[in-house]
Amino acid sequence: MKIQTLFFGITSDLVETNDLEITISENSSINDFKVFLKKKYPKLENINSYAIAVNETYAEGNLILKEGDVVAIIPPVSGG
Amino acid sequence: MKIQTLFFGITSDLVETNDLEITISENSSINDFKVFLKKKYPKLENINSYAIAVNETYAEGNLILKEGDVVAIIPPVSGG
Amino acid sequence: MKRTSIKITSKKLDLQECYNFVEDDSCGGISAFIGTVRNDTQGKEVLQLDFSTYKPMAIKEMQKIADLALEKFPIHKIAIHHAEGMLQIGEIPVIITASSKHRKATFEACEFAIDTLKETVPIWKKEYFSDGEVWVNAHP
Amino acid sequence: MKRTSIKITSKKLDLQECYNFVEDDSCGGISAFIGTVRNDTQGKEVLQLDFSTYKPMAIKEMQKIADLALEKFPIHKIAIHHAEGMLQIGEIPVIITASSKHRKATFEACEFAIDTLKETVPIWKKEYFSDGEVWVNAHP
Repeated sequence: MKIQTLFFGITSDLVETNDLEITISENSSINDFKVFLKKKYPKLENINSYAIAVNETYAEGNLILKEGDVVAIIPPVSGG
Repeated sequence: MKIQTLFFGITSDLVETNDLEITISENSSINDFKVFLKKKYPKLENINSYAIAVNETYAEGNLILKEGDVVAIIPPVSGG
Repeated sequence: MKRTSIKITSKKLDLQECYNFVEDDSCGGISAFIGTVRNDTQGKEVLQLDFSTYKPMAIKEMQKIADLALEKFPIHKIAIHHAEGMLQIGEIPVIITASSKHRKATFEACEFAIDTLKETVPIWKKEYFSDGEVWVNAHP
Repeated sequence: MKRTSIKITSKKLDLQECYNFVEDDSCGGISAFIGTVRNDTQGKEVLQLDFSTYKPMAIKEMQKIADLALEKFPIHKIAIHHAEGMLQIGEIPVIITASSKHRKATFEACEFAIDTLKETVPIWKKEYFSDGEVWVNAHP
């Protein structure tokens, strides 16, 4: 299935894009997605941690993704 | 000796003046002054408490007054 | 450099003026507290408030609060402005602003300043109701 | 009646606008927190800051903070406005205002809102130095 993936802050520099369509197998969890992402973009190892939002809401690692979800890669925020 | 006495807030209503020259004996303390004041203006009993400032600074009851001091009667404040 | 701005005035207080005084390139945050005249007290409708002051002493006490805030908290500057005379509902009796490199101190300084002002500064307000007037806090 | 005002904009933030939104005749106090761009970070001179956002999600998270503040504290209204794009030293990335009948809640609500915003809202800043740029917090 196809997952639209958005990169923000330092992660957009590391992967050199803001927006990407990623194809992963059905019933993948967010944790599966993160493993896949690190394999595809080893540079993401350069940051200590990042959060994931699915459809504009923070999501836990065990959430199962579905076709059409928008996944955002959220490095540590620094607003204010 | 003569003590210029200023009344503020509710106390100026109770004594019906803002400013008064009071003559008391030499070496009077603030506590003496307060006793004198209550005798002269029994209506001051109508408020629970008031502070005294001497020359624009809060003063304790045992402070000895001197000629020319300006004493202010400070009922509970309510600024802000 | 003056690090405190103290004022008692019968003109309208100006939030931007208090902001501009404390603003500085070295600061990352500014907090402000603005007192406003409320339309009721204990369920009773208030029409207006009259603020009277023992002005020279009030200025001194406000200055003490500002100086103490600079000692107690790592703030850069602080402004404390108070109005006198008759104020209508929604008008502003007091503005306090404080600036600092980091935000925590600005909250602490503003809260300390307004709490202390309400305890020590010789300013009195009289509430006007449709059926009379009352000195606030006179009979606590 | 709308009790929250949430905004992300590339225009200058307006303190008076945030004040006016929360001001109400039933309120006796308003607190404000204004973030400002500081000219140094850990002793190094900062030239400017660039704020980028995941805007639709950032708006939602700011709304959550405002709604939670209304639940947690007895405040009447709250405004949370954030800037995006390039800001110069002294300019304002964020303004938060809260109003209440009594002042304590306004301080608590502003402090809660800015603390939470800095933890949860998907906004990122890049610091520009004379010798390069750094994403803030990227390597905590």
